[in-house]
Amino acid sequence: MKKVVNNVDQVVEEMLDGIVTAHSDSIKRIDNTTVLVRQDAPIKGKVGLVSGGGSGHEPAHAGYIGQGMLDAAVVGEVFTSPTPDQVYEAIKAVDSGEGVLLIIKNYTGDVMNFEMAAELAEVEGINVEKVIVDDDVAVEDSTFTTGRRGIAGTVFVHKVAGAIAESGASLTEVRAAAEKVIANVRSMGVALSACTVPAAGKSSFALDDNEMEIGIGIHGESGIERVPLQSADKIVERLLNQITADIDYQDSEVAVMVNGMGATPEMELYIVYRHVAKLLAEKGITIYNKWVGEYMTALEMSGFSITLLKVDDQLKDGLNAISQAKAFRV
Amino acid sequence: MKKVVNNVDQVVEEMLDGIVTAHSDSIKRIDNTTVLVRQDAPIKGKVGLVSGGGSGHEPAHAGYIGQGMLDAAVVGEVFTSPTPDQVYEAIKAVDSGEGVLLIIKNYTGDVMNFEMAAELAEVEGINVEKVIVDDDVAVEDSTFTTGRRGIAGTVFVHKVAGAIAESGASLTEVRAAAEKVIANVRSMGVALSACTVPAAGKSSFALDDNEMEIGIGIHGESGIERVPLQSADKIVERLLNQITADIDYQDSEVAVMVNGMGATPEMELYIVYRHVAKLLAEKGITIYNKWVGEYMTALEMSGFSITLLKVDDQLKDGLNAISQAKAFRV
Amino acid sequence: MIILTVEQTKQWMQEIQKRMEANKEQLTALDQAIGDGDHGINMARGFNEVVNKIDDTEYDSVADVLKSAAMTLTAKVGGASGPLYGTAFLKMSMALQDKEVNQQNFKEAIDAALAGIKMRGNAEFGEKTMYDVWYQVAEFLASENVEDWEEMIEACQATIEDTREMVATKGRASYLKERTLGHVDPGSMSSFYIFEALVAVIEVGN
Amino acid sequence: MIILTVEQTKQWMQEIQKRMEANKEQLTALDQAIGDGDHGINMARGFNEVVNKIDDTEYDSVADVLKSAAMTLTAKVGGASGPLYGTAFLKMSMALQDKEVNQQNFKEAIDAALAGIKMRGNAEFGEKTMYDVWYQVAEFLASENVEDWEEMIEACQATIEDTREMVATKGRASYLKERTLGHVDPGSMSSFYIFEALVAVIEVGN
Ligand SMILES: Nc1ncnc2c1ncn2[C@@H]1O[C@H](COP(=O)(O)OP(=O)(O)O)[C@@H](O)[C@H]1O
Ligand SMILES: Nc1ncnc2c1ncn2[C@@H]1O[C@H](COP(=O)(O)OP(=O)(O)O)[C@@H](O)[C@H]1O
Ligand SMILES: [Mg+2]
Ligand SMILES: [Mg+2]
Ligand SMILES: [Mg+2]
Ligand SMILES: [Mg+2]
Repeated sequence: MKKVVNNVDQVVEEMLDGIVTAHSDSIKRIDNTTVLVRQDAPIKGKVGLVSGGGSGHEPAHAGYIGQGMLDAAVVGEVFTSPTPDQVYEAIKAVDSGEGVLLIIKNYTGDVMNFEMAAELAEVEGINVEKVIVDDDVAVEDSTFTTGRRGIAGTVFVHKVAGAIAESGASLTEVRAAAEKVIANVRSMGVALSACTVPAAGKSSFALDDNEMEIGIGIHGESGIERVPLQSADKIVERLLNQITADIDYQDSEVAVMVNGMGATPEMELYIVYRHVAKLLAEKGITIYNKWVGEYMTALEMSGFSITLLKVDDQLKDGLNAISQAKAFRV
Repeated sequence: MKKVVNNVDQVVEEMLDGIVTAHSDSIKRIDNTTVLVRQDAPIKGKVGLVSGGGSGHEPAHAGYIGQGMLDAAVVGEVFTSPTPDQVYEAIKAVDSGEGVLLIIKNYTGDVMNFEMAAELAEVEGINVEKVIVDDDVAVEDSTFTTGRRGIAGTVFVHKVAGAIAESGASLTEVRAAAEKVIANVRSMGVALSACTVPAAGKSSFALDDNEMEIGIGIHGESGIERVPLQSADKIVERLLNQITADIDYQDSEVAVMVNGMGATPEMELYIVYRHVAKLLAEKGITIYNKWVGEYMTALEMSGFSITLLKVDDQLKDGLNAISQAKAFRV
Repeated sequence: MIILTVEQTKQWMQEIQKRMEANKEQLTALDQAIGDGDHGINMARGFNEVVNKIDDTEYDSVADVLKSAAMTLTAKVGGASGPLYGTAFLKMSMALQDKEVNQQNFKEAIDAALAGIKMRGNAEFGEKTMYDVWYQVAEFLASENVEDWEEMIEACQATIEDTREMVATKGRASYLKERTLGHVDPGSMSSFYIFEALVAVIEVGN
Repeated sequence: MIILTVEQTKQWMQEIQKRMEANKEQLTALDQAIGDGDHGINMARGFNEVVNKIDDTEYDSVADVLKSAAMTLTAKVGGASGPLYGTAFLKMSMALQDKEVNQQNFKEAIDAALAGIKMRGNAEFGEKTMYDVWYQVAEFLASENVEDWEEMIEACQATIEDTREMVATKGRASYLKERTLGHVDPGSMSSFYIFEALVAVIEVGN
């Protein structure tokens, strides 16, 4: 394991310190917590938006704090959901009386910890609602299992819910907008190499030079299938077919995200985007807007994910609204 | 070598295709060239700014095209300077009659190819000036050698020269501003692992688990020294000491850039920034503004560089001016 | 007969901590195989914090020690295992409120913990989670062999081995489906250490 | 005596192309050791383009073939070697304008190329660049052994070996300073192939 770190047990603490030192104009840290909030939180008359999860996904989630997106990001240990008390601190810090929406990715740990926090907040009389993002079509959707994971599509939920909240909408309206994004967003990813949790010291799995993992999450885990490495175009085809098989995108407009997992050069992300655009055109799907870059990573994993969000006028407005979040300037 | 590519000889072509497909609203490609220019170029009354170099440094250089920064980026093969005819096409495409400034990084190849292009343009009566960025303090500055390399500090040259050009200044003024940045910017980098030129198929060098290369450039080359891997804080100290030994930053204000080389997680860049901020405070140097992220990469190299730009009022204004470049929104 | 005193409960936590620290890499490796590779780190961090907390504190009852452990685990572990173990120890604490810890009360406490894990995690027996081990312990305490706690350990050990043959359907491992076959569930393993530690301190048989 | 016809000049380019393609990996490996690992790729790309270009074209003179090669190299290679080789062949072409290629004229053409490389790259003999090999060739052509071109090849080979013992002070390799010791200069190696190819087609001695 080669990392630019001091002490593997202090990486999150030192990262938070670095973020707050760098961005003290826009972000503050709640004392004795791992919660980062907008410098001007709580914002009067606005529903508060809280997201978060384990760290290692940077720029998620702190990079999405800012006008037009999140009010708070709760930061856990590397790939480990934050604890209920931390989430609770975030809720308290961003509630202006209009209530708080929790944006949760569908992982057992995230769901349980955020729900426990919501229970604590309700006891204090804070109006809390939650949405659970589960955009990963690699995983089967079933009521008997944990269900789909939440991955890069979450960023679109932050964006649209953030825009609606900024417009002064009610908690119910913000939640409904977030749910609409969730209903219309699908993603799938691939890894060419694994990553190493600093405190673990070695990577989760090893891939041969001619192998890749299809259907990976964002925690450095293996995917659903290990297959021979293919050309960029073939991989894109595989992912896109599985995504478009899931909901009907026919004749619709989509926002596209090609998201690097951490170590994939931007050059390759554009080679991917090129073929995404070509295949979507063939399928009669129109690209309304696109993002190519690193938005939801797994440390230094190499690989990428593709996300498609089917947009209507409300979602378009949400995507187009101003955002001051440093990882998602619009 | 594991890469998301189709054909190693087509990576630049396909990347350009992807970039233009994604950003056709703001960027266009000159037919049959590897030149990307602002959609609205040439801009009447404005000095044209051309930069470029080999590819593999993404988001450099195409990511810096946009209002307030570059008018054109000339893209070479991976780590190979573009040819004179391509640079010449860029010059012609952005000249509105006010002349064109070439921003060149100090590499033998870049300098020769851009100079040959300037000669061609002069024959056509286009007013061309050039500046040569050489911010890398790892390399000895000597008139008998090639001199220092140009690395991440180049981005600040793009930004300030871009702002001055946007303000309607003359070619002489824009050039002078660029020279001022160059006189005041210093950088140094480190690598924890090498990268692989797609067509070469294997990486340039191999580092053991406990080794790093100090003083690397941005082309995947070895650095000036191979030393045992150290803690983040120690590495920062080493780089910063060499930078601050080079020009007198005492009691001055600086813009800081912590630049990832491609595969280093943002988490680690913030751990680096944390210590940079601490050491600068100890040295009595004030941070005026900062950028933490990937700005000038070497494919999937892991490592980072630190850049300090000593700012005065003119440079501050230049940094603060609006930029619509997608990799450097201000 | 009292089988667990305040002092023994503190020792239980210390014994757990020792095991989590000693087996941190093993637990992490198990989680790397079918999860995200943090389970050993999470458990070691959590029980180190528990021990720090209870070392410095005076307690009047076993329930209070367990409550302290529960709060600490909930606040320091995170992930899936944090809320699950936090809930388990909290439910035990609640069941033992104002009671001495005899065999019967302890059985009821474990039943409560088991119900708590189920309530939080929604898992059934045989889904390749820590629930399997807690279920096994509850079964044992309801059986006739309840004097021979070594047998409980053996039953837990067998359950751990059983998880190897299961396809995970809950938690992060469930994404891997058939690829979880052949791997022991990390949470079951850490639960095993919890009960191995218990047997090391509890007053049994006599 | 004419030592190089239009046809032979075309063959020269083809022979260079074969060598660059065959030694692409070697040149790239040399450049990986002390540069950025693209020299073989650059040379193969460049001379493939040269051959494509001249195969399809009718030429009246050697100067025209060389000019075509020069333009193509300048436009297709890039990096440091593109302008340098482009300039070298362009200067040769200019020196041979309206002339037949006899020994004397060829010597003057190489002198012009050498001066061109120096003008562009600013290198002196002994700085561990391609200049060293061209310098050696110019020296040979000025010597008395000029009938025995095998000797020129040997001299070039010796020069390549000499670059191994040099510290680079020009080009990208110069950043590595002492670390360039023990490595052959990639540009010297590709220049060697250019002259090896020449000797394979040129009319010598008689
Ligand atoms: N729904 C659930 N019910 C019971 N136990 C679960 C459930 N989900 C996960 N677990 C247990 O949690 C363990 C993983 O814990 P840990 O690695 O700390 O959390 P995470 O999966 O969030 O990284 C699994 O091995 C499993 O035993
Ligand atoms: N200033 C110079 N003068 C003469 N030859 C040079 C000079 N700089 C570099 N070279 C030659 O160019 C070769 C490198 O070419 P190449 O790898 O294609 O370009 P780059 O260094 O731009 O990647 C070196 O091995 C050296 O022989
Ligand atoms: Mg986890
Ligand atoms: Mg090069
Ligand atoms: Mg885990
Ligand atoms: Mg090279």
